Amino acid sequence: MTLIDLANPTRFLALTARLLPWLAGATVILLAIGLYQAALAPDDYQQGATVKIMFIHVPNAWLSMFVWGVMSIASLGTLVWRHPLADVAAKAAAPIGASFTFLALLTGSLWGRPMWGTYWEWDARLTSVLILFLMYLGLMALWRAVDDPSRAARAAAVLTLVGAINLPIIKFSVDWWNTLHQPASVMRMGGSTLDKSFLVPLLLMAIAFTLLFVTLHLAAMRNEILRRRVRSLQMMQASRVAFSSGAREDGASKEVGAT
Amino acid sequence: MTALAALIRRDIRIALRVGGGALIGVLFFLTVVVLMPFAVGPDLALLSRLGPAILWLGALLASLLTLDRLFMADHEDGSLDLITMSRTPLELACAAKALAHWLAAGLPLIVATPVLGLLLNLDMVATGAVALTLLAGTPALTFTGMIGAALAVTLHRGGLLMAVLVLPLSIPVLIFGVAASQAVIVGPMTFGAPFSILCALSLVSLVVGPFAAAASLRHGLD
Amino acid sequence: MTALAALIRRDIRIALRVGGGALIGVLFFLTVVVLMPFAVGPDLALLSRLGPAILWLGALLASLLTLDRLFMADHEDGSLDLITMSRTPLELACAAKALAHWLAAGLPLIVATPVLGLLLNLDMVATGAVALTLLAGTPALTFTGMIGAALAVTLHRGGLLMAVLVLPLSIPVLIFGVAASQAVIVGPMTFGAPFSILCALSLVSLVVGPFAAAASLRHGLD
Amino acid sequence: MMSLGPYASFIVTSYAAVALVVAILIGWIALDYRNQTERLRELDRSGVTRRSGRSAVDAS
Amino acid sequence: MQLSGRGVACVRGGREVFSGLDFAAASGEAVSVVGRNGAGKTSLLRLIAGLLIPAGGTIVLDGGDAEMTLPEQCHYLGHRDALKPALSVAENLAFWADFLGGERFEAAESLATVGLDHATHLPAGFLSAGQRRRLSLARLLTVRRPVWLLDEPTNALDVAGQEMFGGLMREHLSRGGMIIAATHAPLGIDSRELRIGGTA
Amino acid sequence: MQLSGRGVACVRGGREVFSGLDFAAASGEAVSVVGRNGAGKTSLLRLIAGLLIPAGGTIVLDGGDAEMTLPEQCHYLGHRDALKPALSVAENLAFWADFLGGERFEAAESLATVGLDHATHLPAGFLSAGQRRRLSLARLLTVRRPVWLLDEPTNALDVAGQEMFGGLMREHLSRGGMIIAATHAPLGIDSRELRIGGTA
Ligand code: HEM
Ligand SMILES: Nc1ncnc2c1ncn2[C@@H]1O[C@H](COP(=O)(O)OP(=O)(O)OP(=O)(O)O)[C@@H](O)[C@H]1O
Ligand SMILES: Nc1ncnc2c1ncn2[C@@H]1O[C@H](COP(=O)(O)OP(=O)(O)OP(=O)(O)O)[C@@H](O)[C@H]1O
Ligand SMILES: [Mg+2]
Ligand SMILES: [Mg+2]
Repeated sequence: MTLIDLANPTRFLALTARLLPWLAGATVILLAIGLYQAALAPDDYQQGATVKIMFIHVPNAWLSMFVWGVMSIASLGTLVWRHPLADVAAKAAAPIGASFTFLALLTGSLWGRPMWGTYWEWDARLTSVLILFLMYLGLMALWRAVDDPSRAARAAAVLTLVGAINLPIIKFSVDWWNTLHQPASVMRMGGSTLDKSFLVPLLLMAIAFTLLFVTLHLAAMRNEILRRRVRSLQMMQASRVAFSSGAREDGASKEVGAT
Repeated sequence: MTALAALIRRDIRIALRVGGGALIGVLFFLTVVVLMPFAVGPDLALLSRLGPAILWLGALLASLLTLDRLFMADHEDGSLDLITMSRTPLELACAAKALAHWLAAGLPLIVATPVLGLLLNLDMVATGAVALTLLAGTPALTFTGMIGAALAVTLHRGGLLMAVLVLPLSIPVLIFGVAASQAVIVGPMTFGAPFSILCALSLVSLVVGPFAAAASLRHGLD
Repeated sequence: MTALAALIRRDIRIALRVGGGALIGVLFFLTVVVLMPFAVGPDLALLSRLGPAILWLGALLASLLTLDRLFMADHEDGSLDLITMSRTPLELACAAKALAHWLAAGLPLIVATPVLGLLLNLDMVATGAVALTLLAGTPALTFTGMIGAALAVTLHRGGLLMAVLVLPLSIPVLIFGVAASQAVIVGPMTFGAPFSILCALSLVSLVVGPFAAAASLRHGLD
Repeated sequence: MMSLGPYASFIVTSYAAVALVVAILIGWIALDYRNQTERLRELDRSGVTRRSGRSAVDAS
Repeated sequence: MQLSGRGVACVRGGREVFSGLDFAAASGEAVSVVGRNGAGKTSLLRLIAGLLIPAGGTIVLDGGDAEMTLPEQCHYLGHRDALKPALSVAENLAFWADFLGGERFEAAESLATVGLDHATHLPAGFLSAGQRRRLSLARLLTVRRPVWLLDEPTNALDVAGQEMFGGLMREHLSRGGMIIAATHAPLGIDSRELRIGGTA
Repeated sequence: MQLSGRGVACVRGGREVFSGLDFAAASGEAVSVVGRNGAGKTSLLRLIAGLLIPAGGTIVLDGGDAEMTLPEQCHYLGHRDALKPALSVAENLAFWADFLGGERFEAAESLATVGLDHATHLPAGFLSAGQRRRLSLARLLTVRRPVWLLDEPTNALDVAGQEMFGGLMREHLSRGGMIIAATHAPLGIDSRELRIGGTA
């Protein structure tokens, strides 16, 4: 299975049709185990039971950045390699990434209220995540606003790559500026400082959410491919009507669509 | 070199003639500065606290108001076609256009800051600090805004969509610009830290802006 | 009537397609609201005090950013010639264009106010008051801004000059809009007095705006 | 039953919010799939075929 | 119906373009305005359309609809085509039909006449130069106006398009219409010549 | 020097305009691209100028300056004239001369050749349609480029202007230049015909 094989949308549809049920199953199972482990996890001596929010806050926060990373790679695919599925992947990922970012913001501020005494504070970490969210929304707006998909794809790709600069800022904002938010404790140089009883459920949940993303992303990509097929067929239908009225003597408007 | 100099000269000349000259730029900032007290309420202490923010918002506004036509005008009259075809690398041409825009729209603000500072009840040191942050930061506003201007041409879209795409990119510039000026006025932070970040942002945008804009224009050829 | 309805429909359709839909308007205000705390500093009490001012500034911004193309676009593609020649009085056509602009750029803000109010830490009553003042006042912004847009065509000028011409006209609207909202939030003034002045301003601008714009367009024929 | 302490409502709200948003995502994707395949089938019925000559609904 | 100008003078940008110009056109008649570049052909058409104000002289239409001014009875087809790239061909035409009002014809039929029926739903921004010109012509057909003011109307039209347009003009004249056209190329119909600014 | 295209295909707005197009032009040769409205003449010129990316096929210039790409050796004269209304005629021309660079000629002389010497200090916004076109032509004279891509170049030119332009083209060809022109009207010089999209 190579990237070249995947370039054919029809083959991609066939492959994912077989893959998706397994992925969905794995997601559900892992999610169940993760949730169970999370429920069993002890209370933190400092944070009490609110530490349970961590098990969803952190995976969502990671994914909000991960998805933008995926979109950035897809954008390179669009601009550099002109891979036919790249812009489909980028477009399909945006709403999912925006959802995760929204959830990271929401669970973060729900956690912040008991921990910091405020829902929202304009500090570097929170702000940079909010900018990420706004950029997701901007990208989605861009996709919606432009009806020519290839044109929108290239513009969105440039914007995605520019926005990728935000990722290291989010990641390191806690190190560069002293903020309310806690510094990295899982993914840091020199190993995790988190206790095992928290680490295991957290990692399980993180894997489960990643699988969830992969599943949703593949499904959304399928939809996008079908949507483009519909679009090009509709344009073909429109020009066929024109031929029957005898306006054109030759096939001047053959369709060149995504599929 | 002559090509870029010619481009810069032309763009400044058009900006001054069509925009009504550098005076209009200053007048615009004056209006913004006069406007704010009305929006915020006539509280002098609050005003001088908000002073840097107001000046920075003026700068942001001026660049937003004029940037979206940066490439659009050249696209509509066909100049962009010739610029794309020419020997001058598109990245350099984009940078030159942005530079011209900054000279025509950003520089007048900085020159006018001392006068406006008076109106906003800022003392000498604070005014100097604001002017310095503006000098370091407004290029970043122009050079990130340029990306939006290039996307506007590529997408055949303009207006608020552009602003929505560009504003998130300019938020960091605004934060650190205001933070550095505030540091001088109220403390307790040092001026150096946010100011050096501001300079870093400007430098990054000087590189990223032209490349992103040129990429977007090239891929949007039509 | 069909002529005016057609004009309004067309302008809204173009605004939504080119600007990217009403959602973009809301997103724009969201960005502006997010932007302000950066400029002003992260002080929640101050923020909620500035809340109405921020929302009003957002409205002003949105209208400034889109207004300068109101007649310019029609002028450049020749539509304005045909509109001038037509049976529809130019005053009515101007009013219709302004109305369409308000529907596409002003209304989304008002609809989004409740959400934005949350971010700015405004309570229900305050949010309601701001939304009400925006509903009463934003037409005045559009209809006075229209005069600037018409002058921009007449003078073959755009950009900042337009803003300089329009901003002074919108200052009174801004003052009374913010004053009325503040009255609800902090007192001690009554809401009624500034609000009724705001309404009066809107009514006056509804009449003066189209006449001034049409006169300016007629005298600028070329 | 585990005890969630004084901040139970925050914890429950965040879990519920995550569940809700994920459910909305899944629902939207499923609905979108239904819509697209339905439109493809309609196009197929009206006799539009892809250039490869295959049926429009031939999704796999 | 008779359109006539007496001693018309035109000043643009502070410079006199022409002065003391007399002209007349009757129902069913076409006048082709000729002259070298910069002679003032476009300016004359814009004067008639009310888009410029004469520096002297008068232009009147006798026998037209007394309720309407001269510009309201004119179609003006200039270099700029009054099309919005974001709207589809059909939407563009429908807008002008609704906005200009008055007696009108099936938009779809006019599009077919000018050979654009296959492009009805394309955005106008997708059209080629000649297709845009054809869409402008469709406007003249959809809304009936007695006076057509045409500025280099055959520009960008292909040979078939020019023939089609000749037919349209002849039909308009035969219905009692009037055409004032500025051109450098032959118009393709019988017309009286009005020369501005001496021989080229 | 030889410009040649092999199997060139063009897609615009997701629709194929033409495909499998072969063409060639040699030094001193003019090719007139003809075809009905919307056939793809403008698109072909923009493909050669590098302003569109071909959906297939290749376009190469053999024997030109090896250091430069094809677009860098072309002049493109399109419908839009790349003039800034706020700048004077002389400023507009001087800008393009400086920006395009390379071997160049006296700007004042080119303005005289195209008959605009009396308007040197007027803003370009004051020019009539034909005068703007003449100013664009002056750009081709001031900066030397071997390949001229002309899109309906005689549009808006008066009779004298068309003759003048014919002379300029002949001179360009005699110096070993090359002309690809899309036209509906006869070009006024000997040229090979390249038909796109069947007979009109
Ligand atoms: C709206 C508010 C918040 C936002 C936007 C936010 C955002 C983020 C992000 C983006 C990460 C991933 C960072 C990385 O991988 O390095 C993260 C991790 C984390 N957050 Fe938050 N957060 C918020 C509030 C909170 C609160 C209130 C707490 C707890 C007091 C918290 C605790 C954590 C923890 C423990 C991690 C894991 C850090 C690690 O181990 O690397 N967050 N958050
Ligand atoms: N910007 C665009 N986007 C999408 N499609 C376009 C665009 N411009 C032109 N087209 C389409 O491409 C085809 C060819 O257009 P082109 O402008 O090359 O034609 P042309 O031969 O120059 O016609 P004309 O004689 O009218 O100038 C047309 O069918 C047109 O609809
Ligand atoms: N907007 C303007 N402002 C000032 N002067 C103008 C303007 N437009 C045209 N002129 C001047 O008026 C004169 C007549 O211009 P006009 O456009 O009427 O010429 P024309 O006969 O249509 O020429 P062409 O054959 O080139 O179209 C020209 O000398 C021109 O310089
Ligand atoms: Mg003319
Ligand atoms: Mg063409």
